[in-house]
Amino acid sequence: MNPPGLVTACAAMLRRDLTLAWRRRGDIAMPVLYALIVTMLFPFALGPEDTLLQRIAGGVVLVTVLLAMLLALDAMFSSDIEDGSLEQLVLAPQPLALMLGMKILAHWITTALPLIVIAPLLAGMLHLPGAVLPVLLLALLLATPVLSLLGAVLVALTAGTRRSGMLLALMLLPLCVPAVIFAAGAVAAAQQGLPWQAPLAWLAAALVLAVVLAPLACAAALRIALDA
Amino acid sequence: MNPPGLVTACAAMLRRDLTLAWRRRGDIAMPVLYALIVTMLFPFALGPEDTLLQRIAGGVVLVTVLLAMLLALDAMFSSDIEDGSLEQLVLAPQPLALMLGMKILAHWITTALPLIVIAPLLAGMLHLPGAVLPVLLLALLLATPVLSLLGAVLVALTAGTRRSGMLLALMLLPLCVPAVIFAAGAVAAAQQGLPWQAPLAWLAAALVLAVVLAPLACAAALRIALDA
Amino acid sequence: MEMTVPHPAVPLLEARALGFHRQDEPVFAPLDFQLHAGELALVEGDNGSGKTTLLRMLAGLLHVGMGELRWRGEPLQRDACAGDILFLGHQLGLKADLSARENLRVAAGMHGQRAGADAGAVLADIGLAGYEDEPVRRLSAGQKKRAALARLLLLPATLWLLDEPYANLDRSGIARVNRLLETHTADGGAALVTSHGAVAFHGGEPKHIRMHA
Amino acid sequence: MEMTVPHPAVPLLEARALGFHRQDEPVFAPLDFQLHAGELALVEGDNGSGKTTLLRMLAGLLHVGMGELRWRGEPLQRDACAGDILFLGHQLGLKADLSARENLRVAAGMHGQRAGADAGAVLADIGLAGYEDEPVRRLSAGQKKRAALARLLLLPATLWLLDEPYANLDRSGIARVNRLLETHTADGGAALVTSHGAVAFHGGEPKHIRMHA
Amino acid sequence: MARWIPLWLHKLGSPPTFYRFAGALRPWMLALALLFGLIGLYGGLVLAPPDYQQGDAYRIIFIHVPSAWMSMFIYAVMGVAAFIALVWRIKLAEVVAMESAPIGAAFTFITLVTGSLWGKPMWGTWWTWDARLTSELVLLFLYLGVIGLYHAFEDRRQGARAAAFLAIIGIINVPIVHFSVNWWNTLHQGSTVNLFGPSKIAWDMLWPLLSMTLATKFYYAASLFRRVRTDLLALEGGKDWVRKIAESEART
Amino acid sequence: MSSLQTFLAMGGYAAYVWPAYAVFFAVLITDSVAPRLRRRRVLRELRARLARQSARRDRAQEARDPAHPTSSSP
Ligand code: HEM
Ligand SMILES: Nc1ncnc2c1ncn2[C@@H]1O[C@H](COP(=O)(O)OP(=O)(O)OP(=O)(O)O)[C@@H](O)[C@H]1O
Ligand SMILES: Nc1ncnc2c1ncn2[C@@H]1O[C@H](COP(=O)(O)OP(=O)(O)OP(=O)(O)O)[C@@H](O)[C@H]1O
Ligand SMILES: [Mg+2]
Ligand SMILES: [Mg+2]
Repeated sequence: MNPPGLVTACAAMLRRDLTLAWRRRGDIAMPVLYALIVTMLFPFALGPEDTLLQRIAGGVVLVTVLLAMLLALDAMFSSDIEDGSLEQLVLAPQPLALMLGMKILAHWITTALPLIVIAPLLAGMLHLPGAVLPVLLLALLLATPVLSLLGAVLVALTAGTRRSGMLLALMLLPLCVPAVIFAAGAVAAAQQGLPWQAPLAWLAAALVLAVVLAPLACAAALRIALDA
Repeated sequence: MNPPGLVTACAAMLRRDLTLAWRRRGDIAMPVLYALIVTMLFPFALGPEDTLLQRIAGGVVLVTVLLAMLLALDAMFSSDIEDGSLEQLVLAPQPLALMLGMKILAHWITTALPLIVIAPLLAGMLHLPGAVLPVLLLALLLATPVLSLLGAVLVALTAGTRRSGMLLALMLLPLCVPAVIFAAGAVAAAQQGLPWQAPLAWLAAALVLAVVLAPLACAAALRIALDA
Repeated sequence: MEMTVPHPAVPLLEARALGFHRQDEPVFAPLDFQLHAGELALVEGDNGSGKTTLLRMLAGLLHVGMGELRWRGEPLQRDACAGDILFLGHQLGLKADLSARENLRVAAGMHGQRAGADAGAVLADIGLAGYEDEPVRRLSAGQKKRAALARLLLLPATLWLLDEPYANLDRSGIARVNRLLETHTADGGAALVTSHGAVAFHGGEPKHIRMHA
Repeated sequence: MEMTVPHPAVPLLEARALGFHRQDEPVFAPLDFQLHAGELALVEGDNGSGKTTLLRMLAGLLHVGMGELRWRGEPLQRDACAGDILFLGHQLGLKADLSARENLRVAAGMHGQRAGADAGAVLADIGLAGYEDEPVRRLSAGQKKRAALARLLLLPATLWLLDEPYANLDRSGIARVNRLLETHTADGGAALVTSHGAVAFHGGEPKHIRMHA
Repeated sequence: MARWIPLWLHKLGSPPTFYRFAGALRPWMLALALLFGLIGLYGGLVLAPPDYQQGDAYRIIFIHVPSAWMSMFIYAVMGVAAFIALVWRIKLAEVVAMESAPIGAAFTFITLVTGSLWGKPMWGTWWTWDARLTSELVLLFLYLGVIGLYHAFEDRRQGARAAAFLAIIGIINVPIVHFSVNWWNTLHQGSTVNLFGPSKIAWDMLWPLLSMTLATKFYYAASLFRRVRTDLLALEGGKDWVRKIAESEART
Repeated sequence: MSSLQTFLAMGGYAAYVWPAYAVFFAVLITDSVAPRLRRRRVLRELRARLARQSARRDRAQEARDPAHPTSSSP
């Protein structure tokens, strides 16, 4: 009659969220399409000048991918709150932080990973030089989980309020800016043939911290938010 | 015992949606903040070179505003579907197209108008020349209602599905592209000192057509989508 | 209250071999029934037998899949009778951010209101005195249900389609709904009600419509 | 089934002057009650009297505002008794895109499952045979409720907190819940149930907890 | 249903009749497609001389242009079927419209890829944001939107109606694709083949092109018939004629 | 043999012409295979549905005979 082990519970959680995402695969593809659209609109808005596009390619891809992720962030807990599954999760005899960590992981897999996969395509559409691509991908691989983790904390905090989008955006801005600065710094350095490792190292350090602390903060925030 | 007149019904509808938006003013501010964030991230992502920023300013502001609108589009009917108010609207003894027209108007007022109001600020952040600003605003005033109207039709079509975001994005893309092309064409022409009236005239024509046809199409689409 | 309104010859609503298909399977066996002014019909059946489906079809939310619906003797035209039919489903159709009073006002703006009725009085009547201006999200389950039921008192309509109006209500709420149905039928209205019990109707013998999957 | 489990001296759950405040106003008058293993308590009160609030507080979703809660004689520690308490509220906690079986599997992954229980059998038992693999969104209101109630059969727990478990169920569903409660209390479990009628408990006299606003 | 629809058409619109009709016609369509395809390919790849400007690269024309035409033709067919489906709620029209979409999308995709492959040696780039290229891409998105919307609904007939609605809205894009080269000056070349006047293309190159065009038309008919038959089985699952087929195929 | 080689070389444009033809055939073959597989799946699902339906009907029959007396509702 003891509750099942952590591994079973984590697997159940992860599997649930991935199944749900698969059932609604239309929604997973949303950020991807959104990123594609944005990238396609740029040549129209700026005129199809290759040199100009190439100059801004790295930055545009980064901003687009991060924004597409922000889009999906808001929905991380909302459906679970509406149908009462989040309450059930809070009441389950399992460490909430760990369960939330799994939810965040599932969210990253379903939103950030597809974006990273199509990033080369986006970069290609804007004629980014091929040599810069690995750096761009590395930057994305480090920056997106940071965003997912910190975003989850903020989403949890705003969960009890009527999902005030403004609040979320306001609080995320200070988080986005450093991520974009470091990531874009690395890409720009690579594009100019300079060393690009330092900014990425900073991002990696932030990621390690976030992986440890964010789920705990998220659990605490959620308990506060639901209590009304 | 006759149903109330059209004016009363329209007023009730408009007032309802505006009140709701006001109660959730946090959410109205969301697209605005989103646009601000995107515009702020660009200098970080591209490096603060004035000439480059100036060159892309018009295009970036346009794309940003339209994307911010797209973000909010998805939510146009979703809460009404979830709580059953849309059913009640469909069953009300009033012309559905007109009522939907009011909803679209309310949506435009609460999402596009604030964006247009802050557009000068966005343009300023990217050093757009002041002389181009009126053209930019005019282009936005014409392009945003077209997007709201046509977007509403598509949102209505996807209303019966599990709100598949991807589909919406997919279907919206073909609509965005011409709007962006014409609007950006006008802005670019103005920036180069060329005549910019022709593309805006096309947009205006599209707007007139959309105002007449879109609510009807929206009503038809909604009836199809809810019938399950 | 053993008073019965004499049936006019033409039924208000008539169903002939009515059916609905989902994925080409019939949801329930074909139905034939007549509902006259002043009558109450109870739709009965197990969970999943198609009661909600039937009501939604009658309301016009689902297309009639099979058979025919007649309204006052003629084939039913949605536009002609929209204001005459009031539907209340599992989803209450209340905006959670508006108060009960504001929700009622919107409904009245669409449907018009009964002569002499007024949102505040109606809410007090249904048992929400003191809660008129709370946002609906802060009401308890039964209070929400009452806020939705207040539409019945405020809006003019001949035919009520009520899907489990008693769920979540306390005893006094259930009694109130029963009295509502009595006065409505006594005034020449008609109602179709689904329920798993709780009906105690004193205005004559209600019709029974049994659903079979 | 007139069988009664003798009360052990220490109550499973005990409330002492329990209260909850919203906007600095008490939602209900302070409550004192004891619930022993093998007992069923009915929480009664009008709409808005605070039944849901009480159950959510007992479940640990709301913070205890006033007074004290004791679990097996000691101050209640959430982490220690999380797996022992099962809560079922107005919101069913089912994912609409998953089937009833998948929903149960997730719950079992978190809570574990009773020895010998199995999702398919449990669903058939609760009356959803043939609907195990339909997405929950396609079930009728009563079928959804049954899918949520299936958790009671599958998951191990000592105390059940059920908020209007009878709403939307048909007569056979109501009877099934009553039998569930009987076997659960006979097995030494306990339950707190809110309801506006429909309880027919044959396992001894249920406790009554009356709520006053 | 309108009374003026001739009886035979009305009868053909009944699923079991059309199922049999399509089953009988399909092999012939496929055979014709193969025949004209082989003739066209032989004529285009072997017999036709190299172009004096483009060399052998122009041989992409024999698949690019027929596919491009099909991408628009199928959309038009889909639009007409969609209109009929919406107005008269004829099940067969719904199915024809919805099953045309994937075939149209396939041809659109071929057009885009072969155009790209042709553009690299001719224009020096795989892709530019030119009016015809963009509108063709939009056409692909429209097809995908129709397919996606169709499958997004739980109820297939409802999905078909919603998607039919979208297909009708999107039909304005077809003239844009065709006339884009006239309305905006673009990289892509204008009309060279003219059905009603002298074509600006040598006969040696023209006849294989026309043969391939016929082949793609017949292929479309064959593929459509096969798809419609499958869809009818899925849609009419409750009917006896389908059950019979299901049982008879279970035995074999 | 050399004529075949020149044919395959496509005047130096082989890298563009042959992939184009390959895509053409690959896409059309996929297009014609997909409905074949779907037809098989549809028929399989149909048979499963028929089986399920009869199971449901049996269950409904079973549920009709009263099992436990219910005393309920005011
Ligand atoms: C991705 C790139 C391309 C796309 C999307 C594309 C699309 C199209 C479309 C849609 C048509 C049919 C137009 C109509 O009949 O209305 C067409 C026709 C044609 N295309 Fe392309 N094309 C592309 C690249 C090219 C290239 C690179 C060439 C040759 C240099 C080319 C040569 C032709 C020719 C000769 C026709 C026939 C025109 C006529 O007779 O009407 N295309 N293309
Ligand atoms: N989220 C909330 N915020 C503020 N007030 C609330 C909230 N939920 C409920 N209330 C109020 O608290 C009181 C008790 O509500 P509760 O939901 O506990 O009642 P209940 O006894 O469960 O009623 P019912 O029988 O209708 O379900 C009610 O007066 C209600 O208006
Ligand atoms: N949206 C839907 N899609 C597919 N099937 C559905 C849908 N809604 C209901 N069903 C199915 O149709 C049948 C009838 O459902 P309906 O909701 O009409 O039942 P009901 O009689 O109202 O039941 P309850 O008493 O539980 O409310 C059920 O078998 C259900 O599973
Ligand atoms: Mg129901
Ligand atoms: Mg309650």
